[in-house]
Amino acid sequence: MTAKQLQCAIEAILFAAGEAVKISVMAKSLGVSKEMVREAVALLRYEYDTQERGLMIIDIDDGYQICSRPMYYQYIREILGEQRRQALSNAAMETLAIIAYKQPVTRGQIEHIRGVNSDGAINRLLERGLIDEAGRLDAPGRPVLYETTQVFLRCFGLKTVKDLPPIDLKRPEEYAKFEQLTITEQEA
Amino acid sequence: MTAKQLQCAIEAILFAAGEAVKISVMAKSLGVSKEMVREAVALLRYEYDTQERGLMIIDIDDGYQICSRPMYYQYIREILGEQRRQALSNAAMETLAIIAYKQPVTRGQIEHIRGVNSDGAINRLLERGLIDEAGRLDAPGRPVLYETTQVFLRCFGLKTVKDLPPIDLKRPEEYAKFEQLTITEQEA
Amino acid sequence: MEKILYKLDTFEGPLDLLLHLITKNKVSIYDIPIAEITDQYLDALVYLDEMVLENSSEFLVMAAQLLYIKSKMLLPKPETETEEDPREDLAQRLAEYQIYKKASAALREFEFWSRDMVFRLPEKINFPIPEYDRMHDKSELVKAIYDVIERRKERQTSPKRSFYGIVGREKVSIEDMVEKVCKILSKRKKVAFSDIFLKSDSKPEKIATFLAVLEMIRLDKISADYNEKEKDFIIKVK
Repeated sequence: MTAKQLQCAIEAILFAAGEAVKISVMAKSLGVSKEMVREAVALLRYEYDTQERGLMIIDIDDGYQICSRPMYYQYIREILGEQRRQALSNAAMETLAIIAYKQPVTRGQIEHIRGVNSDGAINRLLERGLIDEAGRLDAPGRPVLYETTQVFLRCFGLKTVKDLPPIDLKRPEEYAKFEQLTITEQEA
Repeated sequence: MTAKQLQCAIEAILFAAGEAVKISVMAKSLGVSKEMVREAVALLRYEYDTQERGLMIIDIDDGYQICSRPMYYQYIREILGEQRRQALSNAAMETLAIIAYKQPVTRGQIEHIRGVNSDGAINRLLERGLIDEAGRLDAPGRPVLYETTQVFLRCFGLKTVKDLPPIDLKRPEEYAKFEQLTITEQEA
Repeated sequence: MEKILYKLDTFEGPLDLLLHLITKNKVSIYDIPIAEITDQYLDALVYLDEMVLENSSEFLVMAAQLLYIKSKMLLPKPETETEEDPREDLAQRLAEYQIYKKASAALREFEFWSRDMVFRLPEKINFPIPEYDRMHDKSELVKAIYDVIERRKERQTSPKRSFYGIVGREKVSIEDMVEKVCKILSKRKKVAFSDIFLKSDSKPEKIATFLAVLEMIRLDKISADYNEKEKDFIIKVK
């Protein structure tokens, strides 16, 4: 297979898949190395981008997905009559953040962190395909675990969940400060 | 818009639509004549064909549709087959169980019972031959009914659906609730 | 004290309201002036512009928790024991909540990253995918059905839903309930806490009554002492 054929085969695969396809899966089926897949995609992407083609390739989860180029959205929108996505409510966004950073996580854990019932928010995120069930926790009641999906990654432009904006989850300084405070108070 | 941009915009539109788009519809949305759309598509198609690109444009009903090029089918087949060959997800297993015990049942009824959109799960089960269509319900919209298949019986080691383990033995209360739930819904 | 009108639905929950008060008072999560913050928290609930019932039970639970911490801090500490700060659990919950609130704001920035991109569904392929060929035990089907039923139960018994089903969006003002409690106490010198509740018809009324009693205790108009024999709080006029 020539380099050009490899590019075209990948183009066909990404088009037909309609979801992200892993580099390793493509390499195996095409009988080439992962590095060759990466190179072919890089060339294809370069061609798409320099010519401002209708298509675009994004990275997702060690794989690639094809989508339409934003600059043509106005025409697509008119034809498909697409409604623009509505912004998530604060409740839904908070819930999504907890799931994204803490996954997999149960409904109960989410509620404990937020301090309020989160059923509505969770259902909304499920409906939008941003989260999905990820089995059950091996604990009494076997509660459902939730995790984020590929749809979440591509909506938020993340390659993997490791790309989430960094937040300091532990904040050891603050905890240390707290311990100090308690001591002082007891002395006083 | 340059001739090249017109081509790219059409490429984006055809990609996003995923089905045939009429020439007249594209002409209107892009603000050009039908002739210009035809010319742009001819050029785009020429490029696709001479380079043996992964994509192909076919004529349908005074319109065009984009699809993957047949010469790459073997790879698509292998990869999509691989991606869709996985064991049943929790969602698919729940959907299958509902169909098994409540057959024949509609998409809407399944969704109502599970409380989440179940289209993806139903499609997977159809693809893998575990369920099949069983006529239509004599109700508004005439929704499709689903039932389990021979493949299903084989995979679960059952001779007939009458061999399904009874649910009411262990938890009669909950089974009654499950029964009620479907009945109420059919009444509604 | 100035009257501040709060809309409960501008806060995501009791922790959110508390964080707001903490920020407003420029104090540390780890050293909350509990008496002050509790008062402000109760004020926020009492002077609610509009009682939003959706999460009101959680707001009340927090009110009770704050009062509990406050009372614990008033008790003399045993000298020998190095007792935990009663505020510690709350501080940690607030710290954790604050982290995710920040994370949520960070994610918000990316929310529409792919707004103008269209992803398509998998192409319909015109070749058969191999039939499913894994073997499963039939008990997996039963388990799946129970999972569905359980989840349904969770959904149906969630406080929010059951609340809406029963009470709709009825509004009860706390002032009215303060008046009601005063009226009851004008006839009898003391009354059992649960008796006051028996006279409330609906959930919103019960909630408002509860807040009214809290408010009256706070303003030192009444006292509530636990009676071991009756296993109830006895409310008396001061």
